[in-house]
Amino acid sequence: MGRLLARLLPGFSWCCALALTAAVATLVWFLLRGGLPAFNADLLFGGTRAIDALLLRRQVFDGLFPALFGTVAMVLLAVSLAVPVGVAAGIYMAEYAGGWSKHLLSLVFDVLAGIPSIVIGLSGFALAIVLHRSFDGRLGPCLLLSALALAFLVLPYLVRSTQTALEGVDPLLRHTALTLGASKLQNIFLVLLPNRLADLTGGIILAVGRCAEDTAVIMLTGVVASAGVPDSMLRQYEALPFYVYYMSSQYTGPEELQKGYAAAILLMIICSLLFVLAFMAQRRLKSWLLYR
Amino acid sequence: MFATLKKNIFLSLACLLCFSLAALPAYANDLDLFKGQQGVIKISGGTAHIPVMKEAAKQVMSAYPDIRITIAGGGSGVGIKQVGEKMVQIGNAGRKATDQEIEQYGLVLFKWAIDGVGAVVNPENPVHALTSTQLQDIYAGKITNWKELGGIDRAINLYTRDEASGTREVFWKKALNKGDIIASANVVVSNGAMKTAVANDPYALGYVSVGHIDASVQPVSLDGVVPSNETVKDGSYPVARGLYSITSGEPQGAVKAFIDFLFSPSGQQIAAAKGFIPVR
Amino acid sequence: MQPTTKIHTNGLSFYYGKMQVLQDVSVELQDRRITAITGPSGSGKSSFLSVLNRMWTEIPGVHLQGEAHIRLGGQLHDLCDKRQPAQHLRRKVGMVFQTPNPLPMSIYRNVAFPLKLSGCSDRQQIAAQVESALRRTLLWDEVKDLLKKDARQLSGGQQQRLCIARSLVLEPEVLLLDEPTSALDVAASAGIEDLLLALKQDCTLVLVSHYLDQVKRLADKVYRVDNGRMVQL
Amino acid sequence: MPILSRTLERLFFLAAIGSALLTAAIFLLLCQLGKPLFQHGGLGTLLCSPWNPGHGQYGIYPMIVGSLSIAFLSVLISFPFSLGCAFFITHFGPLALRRKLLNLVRFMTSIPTVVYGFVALFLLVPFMREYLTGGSGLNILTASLMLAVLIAPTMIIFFVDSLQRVPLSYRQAVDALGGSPAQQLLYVVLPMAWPGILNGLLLGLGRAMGDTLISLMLAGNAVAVPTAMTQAARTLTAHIALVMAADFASMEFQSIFACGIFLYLFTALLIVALRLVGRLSPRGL
Repeated sequence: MGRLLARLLPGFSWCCALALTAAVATLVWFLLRGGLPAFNADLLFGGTRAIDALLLRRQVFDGLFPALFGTVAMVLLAVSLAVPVGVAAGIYMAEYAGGWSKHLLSLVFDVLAGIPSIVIGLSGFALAIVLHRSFDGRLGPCLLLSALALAFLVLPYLVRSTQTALEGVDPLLRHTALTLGASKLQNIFLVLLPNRLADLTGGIILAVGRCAEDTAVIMLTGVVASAGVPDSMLRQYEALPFYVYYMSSQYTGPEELQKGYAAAILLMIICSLLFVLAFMAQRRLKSWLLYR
Repeated sequence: MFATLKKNIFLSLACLLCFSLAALPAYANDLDLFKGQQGVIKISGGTAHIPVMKEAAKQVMSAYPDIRITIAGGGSGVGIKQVGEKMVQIGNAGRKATDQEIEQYGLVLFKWAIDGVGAVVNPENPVHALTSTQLQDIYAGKITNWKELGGIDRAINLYTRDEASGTREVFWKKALNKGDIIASANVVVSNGAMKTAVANDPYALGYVSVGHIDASVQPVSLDGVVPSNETVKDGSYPVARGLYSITSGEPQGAVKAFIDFLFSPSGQQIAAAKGFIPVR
Repeated sequence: MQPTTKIHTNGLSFYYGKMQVLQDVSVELQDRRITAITGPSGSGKSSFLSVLNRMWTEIPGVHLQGEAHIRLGGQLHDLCDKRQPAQHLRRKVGMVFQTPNPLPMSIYRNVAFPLKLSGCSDRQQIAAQVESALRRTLLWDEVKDLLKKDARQLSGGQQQRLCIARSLVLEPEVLLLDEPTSALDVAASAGIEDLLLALKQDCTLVLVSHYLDQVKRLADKVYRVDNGRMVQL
Repeated sequence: MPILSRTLERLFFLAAIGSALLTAAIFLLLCQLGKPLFQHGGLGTLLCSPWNPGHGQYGIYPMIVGSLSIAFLSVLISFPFSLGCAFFITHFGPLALRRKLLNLVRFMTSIPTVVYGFVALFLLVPFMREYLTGGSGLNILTASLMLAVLIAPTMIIFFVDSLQRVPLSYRQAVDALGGSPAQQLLYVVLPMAWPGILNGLLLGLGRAMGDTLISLMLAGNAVAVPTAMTQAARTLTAHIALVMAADFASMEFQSIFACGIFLYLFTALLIVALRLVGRLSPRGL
């Protein structure tokens, strides 16, 4: 039995590796085949002039621009909400928490990281109802609410990446500034964090990617099929992943379907770029860059 | 065979016509309704309405950038509840709101088009006619193979809509005579999704707003009557319904302008172009 | 406690969790002398040093028993009291580690770093103090044209002298040295040893080392740690 | 200065405690909003009865079955497959390809879920319909297959990590005795790395259970209790998405909070299980 298994394992393992590569290749090929023909000036801006759309002078109707804008706005908002809290909590976890409170907190953050995104979205929606009822209908599902829910979704990742980055600092380096009379905070901000900036940046970029790709949270908290470019955080909005989902099930003709493909490609390009950026940040961005 | 071909040609022509109509600019004076108006109009609910809403929103927002219109689906049930809870300004429904709903929320209903709900199959499917008994039996799970209906030997892939759907409610009441819908049927979330699903599945049976029927799906005649705008209009096809836009209380400002626009020649023309029967 | 006594402990015990690392240590370290501490590795030499600059408070699970005092600027400080702020004390009690530990920044900034920590912002004064510290460690002539270079590009011996300079820039009264030459080659070690003898003029040095010949060359007083106990040789 | 630092430190503390409390608050909010449902029929009825709003039944039993079967099936498919890929990266692949495959796997984690679903809808579904499962092609098997691809990177990265953490000296010992890479893997590495592998497996299960888009797009969303892999089913997550898009203050709407609570508890139990697995090998192998 063991010998037979030992014989078969390498072959099996090759098959798996090939299948995986084939799956990804098929996916990319299929998307490109379906979506590349749609990549032209009209894809983003429809019939509107690009400059008018970019300056928000005119609304875009048959293009991806509102969805792209919505996604970017939402991600920026979500990340700027999540990063300060996440990094602060990560610092607390790494440098201040200890004993049972650290165990309990990290258990809670693990649970938070594991909660399905649709449940986070559901809570966001529930919150919207409560707000709607208590603020006389002025608040409801909107860009800000999506961003809040998404911020909460990526919070545990940020906490964890900050915590592991700080805890990974070499003990010698950790003690160096302290022996020179640095306070705990000086040590954190002048030595530990700058020294781990690459990891921190990498973690943040991955969080951005997570925000950009999520569909389940936003479909409960304010994304709609058609909204144009939102002019305030309290508006409903369009987003790329939702656009892909929407088009996949209700395209009205080959042209719309092609736009769905193109949106999928666009979303994938954005996410892979972020991924490569995170990858490079973790490898290349050396902390000394910031000391010069 | 010949009949199918003819129907297809007819449908293609109808589509072409629709496209050319949709490209027509709105009558300028109809858009004047929005002069001096601004603000946000949130619309949700009925999915049959969406193409009309999108086109109307496009025309309005192009001419008056100060007005913002957001459109979400969800189904008639969502539209009615959300407008009742004042989460949106206009709730769309493909069915009449119940008296209890109207009373509870103080709803005002505006019926701006007539629509039917027709059973549809994939264009490859040779079965083009069903009796209402057959349809009821299929949806109750008693008939499960196309062979029993004169088609090929494949299981019938049944598609239905979620409970919030007005289309489902109308189809269930008037075509299925309130018969059971088997729980194992695939559930899709909108008229658009239903059409897409049936268009992609050669063995599918679903039902969709008549306005959404185009060359990608084959309408199935019910007791000998093909669901189309003509048969719905003259009353020979029984599974008909109104398309409603609903407000909570009498509409004001931009919302009123939008409702009025739907009833204006431009609005009615959009409705016709998207395959519905205008009321005016 | 004599006025010439810089550091004094009485019945000091050092616990790491439940493990007792140092047991009933009573020593007296004189001002402007080199006191050497030897002993097998893992016997608690470094733990003793961590008491002297209160670094023990940074290590989770450590607690002390007994008395330990240090005289800084004529005032006595209790080393066993966890509540007292450690920063001010550490500016007057410098420490040099076994492995040179320049921070990942330029040479100049490394030496200026402690000044920055203590809130000094006068650029000219900082430049003057950096230069004087580097001169004291005989590093100035070697690095005066490389001040903007990354400190980690220096040789091991240079790095260690840089670290000493970094401690000296705050003009400490006590300098703790944890096997400062064991990561260096013979020539570099000799340079550091000369430097330490010169520093004795205005600084109390506590040197942990397990090179007996080095201890003989440098130390005025030698303690040996064995099984957590400290005895004078 | 001390005031500033004390404020900052207090802010760190608040951030950590606040985030933790919000996690608990989510649970309470779900319970609060789902409360009428508990009072109405009792928890048991809710978890065990079918979904048939027409007849006043709002049970989520079919969705629980759907969720569990899709999640477990996808893990079942993905586990051997991921293990094979991990072995390729740690043992069997040519050195030049190992790193490339690992990077490909990492890249896969960045592909949006909705893109996987989109491609599967137009590629995998027609294939399944015509050649494998019949029916509409929207069924448990289709969703599980795609979900298996989706969770594979998570599992592979975890497996590779735990396989590589087996000390080199042990592995070299087998090499020195003339063992093949496969023997080394079977007799030394796997017995030492299994807690890590179990850990990855549970994480994969968590991801599969929590995913919404794949099952919403590919599983058919039928409300019947599925009895075979080739039948359509609805997951708890898809149910939330579907009904959320559907209603507001009714029993239907409240039932999705029951789904939310179930998913929340499932996650929490899984995390606790992961912690226990972590205890199995304190050295972290």
